Amino acid sequence: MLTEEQTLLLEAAGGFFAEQAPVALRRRVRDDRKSKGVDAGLWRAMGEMGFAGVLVPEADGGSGLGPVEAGLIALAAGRTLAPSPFLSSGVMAAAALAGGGEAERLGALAAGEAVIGLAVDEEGRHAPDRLTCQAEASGNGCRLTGAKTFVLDGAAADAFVVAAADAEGAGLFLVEGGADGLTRETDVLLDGSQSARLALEGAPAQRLGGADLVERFLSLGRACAAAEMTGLAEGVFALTGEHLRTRKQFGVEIGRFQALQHRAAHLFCEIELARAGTLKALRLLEADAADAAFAVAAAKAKAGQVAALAVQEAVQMHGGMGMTDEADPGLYMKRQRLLDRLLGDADQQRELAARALGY
Amino acid sequence: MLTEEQTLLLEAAGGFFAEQAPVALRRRVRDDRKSKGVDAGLWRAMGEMGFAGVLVPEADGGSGLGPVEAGLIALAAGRTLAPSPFLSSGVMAAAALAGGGEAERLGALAAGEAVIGLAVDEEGRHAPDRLTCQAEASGNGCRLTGAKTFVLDGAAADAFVVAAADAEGAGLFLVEGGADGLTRETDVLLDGSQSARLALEGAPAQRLGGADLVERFLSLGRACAAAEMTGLAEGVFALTGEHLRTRKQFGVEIGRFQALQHRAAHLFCEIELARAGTLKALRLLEADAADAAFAVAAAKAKAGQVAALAVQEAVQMHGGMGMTDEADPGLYMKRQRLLDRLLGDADQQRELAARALGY
Amino acid sequence: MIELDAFRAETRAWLEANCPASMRTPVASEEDMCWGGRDFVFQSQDQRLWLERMAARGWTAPEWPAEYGGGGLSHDQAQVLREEMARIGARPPLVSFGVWMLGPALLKYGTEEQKRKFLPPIVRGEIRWCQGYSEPGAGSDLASLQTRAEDRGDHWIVDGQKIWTSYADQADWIFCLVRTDPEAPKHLGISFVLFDMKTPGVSTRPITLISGKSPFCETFFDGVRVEKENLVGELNRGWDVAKYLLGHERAMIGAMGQAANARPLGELAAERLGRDDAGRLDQPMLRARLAEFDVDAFAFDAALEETGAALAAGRAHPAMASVLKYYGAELNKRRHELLMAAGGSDALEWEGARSNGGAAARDWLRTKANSIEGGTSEVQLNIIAKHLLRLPGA
Amino acid sequence: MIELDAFRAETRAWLEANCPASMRTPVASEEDMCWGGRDFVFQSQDQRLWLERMAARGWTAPEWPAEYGGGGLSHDQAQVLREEMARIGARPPLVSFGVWMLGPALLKYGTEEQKRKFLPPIVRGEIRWCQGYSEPGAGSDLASLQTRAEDRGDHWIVDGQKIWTSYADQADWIFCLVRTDPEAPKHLGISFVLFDMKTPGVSTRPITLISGKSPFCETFFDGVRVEKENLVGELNRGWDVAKYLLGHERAMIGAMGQAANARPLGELAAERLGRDDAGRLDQPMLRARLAEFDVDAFAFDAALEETGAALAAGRAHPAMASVLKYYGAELNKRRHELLMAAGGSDALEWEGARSNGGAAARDWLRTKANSIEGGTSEVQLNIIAKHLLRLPGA
Repeated sequence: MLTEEQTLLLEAAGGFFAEQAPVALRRRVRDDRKSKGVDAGLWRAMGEMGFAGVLVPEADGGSGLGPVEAGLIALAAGRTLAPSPFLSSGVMAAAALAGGGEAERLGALAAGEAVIGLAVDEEGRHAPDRLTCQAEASGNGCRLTGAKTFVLDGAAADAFVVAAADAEGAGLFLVEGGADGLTRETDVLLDGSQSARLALEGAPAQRLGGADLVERFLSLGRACAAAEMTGLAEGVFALTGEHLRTRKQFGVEIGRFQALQHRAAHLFCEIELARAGTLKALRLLEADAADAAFAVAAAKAKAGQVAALAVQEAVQMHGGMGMTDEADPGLYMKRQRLLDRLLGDADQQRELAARALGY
Repeated sequence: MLTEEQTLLLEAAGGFFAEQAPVALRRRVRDDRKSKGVDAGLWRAMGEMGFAGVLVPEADGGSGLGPVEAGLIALAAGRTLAPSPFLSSGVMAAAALAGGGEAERLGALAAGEAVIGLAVDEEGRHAPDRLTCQAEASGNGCRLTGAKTFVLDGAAADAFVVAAADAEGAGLFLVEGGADGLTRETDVLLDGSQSARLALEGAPAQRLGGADLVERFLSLGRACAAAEMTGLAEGVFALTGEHLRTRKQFGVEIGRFQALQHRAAHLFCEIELARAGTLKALRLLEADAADAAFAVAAAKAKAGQVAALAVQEAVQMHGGMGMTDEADPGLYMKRQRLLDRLLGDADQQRELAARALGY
Repeated sequence: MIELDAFRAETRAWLEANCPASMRTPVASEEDMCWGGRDFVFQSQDQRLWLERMAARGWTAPEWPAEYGGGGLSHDQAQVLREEMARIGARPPLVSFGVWMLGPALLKYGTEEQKRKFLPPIVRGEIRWCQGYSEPGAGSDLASLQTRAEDRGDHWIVDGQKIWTSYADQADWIFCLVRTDPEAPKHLGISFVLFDMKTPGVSTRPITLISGKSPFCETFFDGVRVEKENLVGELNRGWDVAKYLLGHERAMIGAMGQAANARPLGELAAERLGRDDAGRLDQPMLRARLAEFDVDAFAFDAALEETGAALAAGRAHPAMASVLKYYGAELNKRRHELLMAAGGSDALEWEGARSNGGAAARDWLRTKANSIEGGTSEVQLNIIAKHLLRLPGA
Repeated sequence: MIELDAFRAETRAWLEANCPASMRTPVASEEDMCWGGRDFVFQSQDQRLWLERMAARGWTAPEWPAEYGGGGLSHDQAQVLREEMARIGARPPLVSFGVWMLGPALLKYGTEEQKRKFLPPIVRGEIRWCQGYSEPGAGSDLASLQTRAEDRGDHWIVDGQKIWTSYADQADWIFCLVRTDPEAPKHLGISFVLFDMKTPGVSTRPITLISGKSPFCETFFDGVRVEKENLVGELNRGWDVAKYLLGHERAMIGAMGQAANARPLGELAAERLGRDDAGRLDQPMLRARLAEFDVDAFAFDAALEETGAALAAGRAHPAMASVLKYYGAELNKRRHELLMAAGGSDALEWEGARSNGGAAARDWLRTKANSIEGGTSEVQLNIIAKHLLRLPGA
């Protein structure tokens, strides 16, 4: 169970996002192309609340908390589809930069002022064990050559954490947004966020760490994506429940139809499991446990599957209204699709889980 | 759609099995261990009806019909779980012996007097592309060495069709039940049928054909197993429907509960698909079409999945009574499990289907 | 059979000679479809020519009687025509609610005069129709509809509002359910009428869907005059016409579950996501889901052939259309879930030429309506439980 | 925490010293379980010793108050005890419906005298209990029960019939729902009473299940005398006791979804069916289903920990027990479906030493009751819809 502090954090975050980032905010960000897919004001407010810097050490201006707390913030953000760069910057970039030597940037992250894009995938695929982007040592730093796609929050980013291979294997590198040899093209995605495609031709970069860091960074990102999907499932399920209790058809509330009751009850159970699995994975990550890799993969697979069911049931149970752009279920459906795909979809997570279990 | 003759055949077979082989007959055969898992009287009656010899040429005393007709008989037999060796002997052995030179035995098959066991699997696995049983030429015939498990109708069999590898690859061989070098042990299986495990140590055998025959023989067996499972699903669904319409709980018929209605309606659709898919596969087999291999694998996978759902829903919807040995749903559940496993279960059929589609 | 072979040879020759090359390429987007109608702008001269040639033979409605402009073909001949068109990849010359839905209802319930007046322009693609069934707040519950037709002797005055009227903003005429007897119990007192969308008092407003597109409209009627000669079927028995027509709509939507000539999903996925050393799609879990889908799609196609033919021949229970509608809609949704998975992160794009305007994502979202439009999946299951399973109280 | 560490050290030492080696091997079959009771025949001296030693500390019911023979442990201490027992693979010293079900009901609803009389023999495994709830024809509909208790002053005379009474033929006493007011509406007028199965007029008949086993009985009451002092809770309010107790039963059955210390299914499957060159289970489609299962089992175990603890602490809605019961039952059924698939054709055997008497098939069939016993899955979903989702009319 959550500690008392964690319960309070979740409540605070829930209240914050409900008030500061209702679903309407994502809609606004989506419709305002100049937003670059994130709400800068929200991100700064998250800085003030200590959410943006949840993983940043206190010495660098952050909250100095751990994976569970980061997951709880992601979960609360998922409920209202808050359009912040929390996953890319607050979670993954913070983890990547944790090695040190980047106090100033960590401070900017914690303040909700910096946005750092996430450059892992290549050619539309998440395959971090087969990176084609190459790093070569050069003077004090190194230079990167290759191409990246689906760079999360890539339109708004000031800099990028880039996964690339060097002589030692996979590693993480920091590349400034304005670096020589870096070309960025942006894409509007289905949920209104804006990603980038990067072409790197000997772009100067700073090495942040090797395979161990990549592993930790990916695990943390996956676990927090699972948390955001769990919150997303909770949020859209709340809409569906309200609809079932109030919408009338054939003269009665549609929630009286037993077939819908059973489907809703089953979905409720699934969401309970997704939440419990995600929290367990976050705790095992925090404890650096041996079975954390399996748990994270299983948690993201479960949250992805459950959130997919939640958005599908939401649209279906809302009937024709659920299909309209002015209703919210569709926004949840789009965001869910992106989160499931991020860092490997449920199919890929199940594959990782099976391998972790040795079969 | 079925031709007029086929429709008449299905009706005749349906009437025959309902009358001559109601579910009670399987129960009796199961409880009478001396039956060796088949009802000899039923098999002879099937001979008289022309069912046992459906695939045997008219010249050899059979009906000289094709895969679709064989499938329709299997389908009708499935509805009441008729305890005959139709699949092993009427379908697969008849196909294996079709090469000719076995007029007398074909005549006995067509008369419902011969039972021929089906020896394909080894070590509890269906892997006909990795046979360890070996055939060596010897005089006019050859000799087999190896071991077979899950030999369908192996307790009652007078002879066996054995899949084994020789210099040319996979082939089918006929081994007499009393052959030297053959040891048979029998197993009672969950559905009351009795299979055998065979140990072959240079047992004399007659070669029936090579890889092409193996392929045709397996396809025909799989398609007819799919047909029997489709019939089984129809049969158990009829019980469930009757139960839903008559059994009362909380003061009303349980079929009034919408959650059960929707599940039953979904299952009805699935059974429609299983039947249509099975018939299509049988027709493509008959036409020797290029996509028959995919169709047969898909049909057996579909029928297996649908029949599994049908028996599970039957037991669940029958409630506690469904769990008792005296009620029929459990018998359907046990037989379904055997048919699904026979010649490769739904998982293996899906694998074959994916390969046939080139991915 | 010999006659049919001769028909096939003739048809093949005619199609070879008359189907323009550009009409033998796949329909890439909605813009490639020919909807016809008074205001339709042909995309190309070939598109116009192809419609005119096919319409001249009545082959835009192959099985309708020739006296009403149809092709007068038997079911088997029509099947041959479909096969021969598929063989050369010919596009449908006309996409038409008139052909799919109104026509069959008129053939069954229309007066001789109505058939002569309305059917030939449908065959020729001159009049584009839309359907006015659903109303706001009613959803699946058609019987509760409130659009009211007031009797004024030789005409009615219609007031009310419809929703989910597909392409109402581009349609010329509407077939519409209106309440002609406000006192009658729910299913009674409803009539099926036709009127021109240019009649004063008719207005439309497109509804933007989650796919970002607006194929549907809200449609408003404010004192619209409808002539009584445009009543189809009996007064206050429009429900019968509507039900008959819904059966046709269902069979059509159900057929979406069938992927005619589509490339196997597994091949598409392997192209994008790679293959392993054994030549298998490199994502084993996705591969397993694809195989489950392909098995179901195979069985569904078989059921569509089998039951579709029986339905057309009147040899299947009409409620079997609900089986096809239900399963086809769910299957099509699954297909697009898998297409999204196979598409990798590129399939998340929403704009731009690279992704053809976010086509993958938008098509995926569009399919979510399949299980809502034309009667929800829940309604189909209710129908199956009642009419095919005869469950009590269903 | 320091106290808990000390408790752990003590417990570990005590278990090491007192748990016989033969009681540290896995429970292979029902015969290995110690059910206790007047007529119980211990399988071995070790089995008897292990029960006696644990019972002497009250550790057969660790969280019950010491004054009634229980262990008097806190929830955290009991958790430590479970962990330490699991560490050495210690068998449960006692399998008991008295501990799992009746005890908690008595602790909440029993009189002081009832607690003193009934709880200590349960802890010591001296009296084996069975449960008399379901009746023929009633199934999930407990409120319609018809077993009738006629008031005779200081006692009742009970007539009627129960079904699904687990191990009634081996039980010493029964806790039983009887109708004490035939006039009251359904849920009212029912009382919760206890009586000895040796009372004249009680008889039982085993029910053979599809697994070929008979853990259940039909139980008949013909003029059975029941003392009024053996009424638990208020007269005519037995429903409250029953509901409370069902919650406990549900949590227990739900826990079956958890595979404590079980070998991963994928490993078992790979052993029997082989691995490919990359070391993966050689059947890709089964492997995909196993991965889906393992993901769900992981999440369920986590929910069981989280919600189980909250339920025990009274910090979760009681209906959350239905979530665990529903999901756990369905998951356990899936586990055995997969075990059957992984078992190849050997798993089809029904008899003989090779297959341990057809254990795989029989265990698989037995699990099909999980979603029926203790309230069907449908009943659990109704409860969730009503109490957790507050849906109208649920």
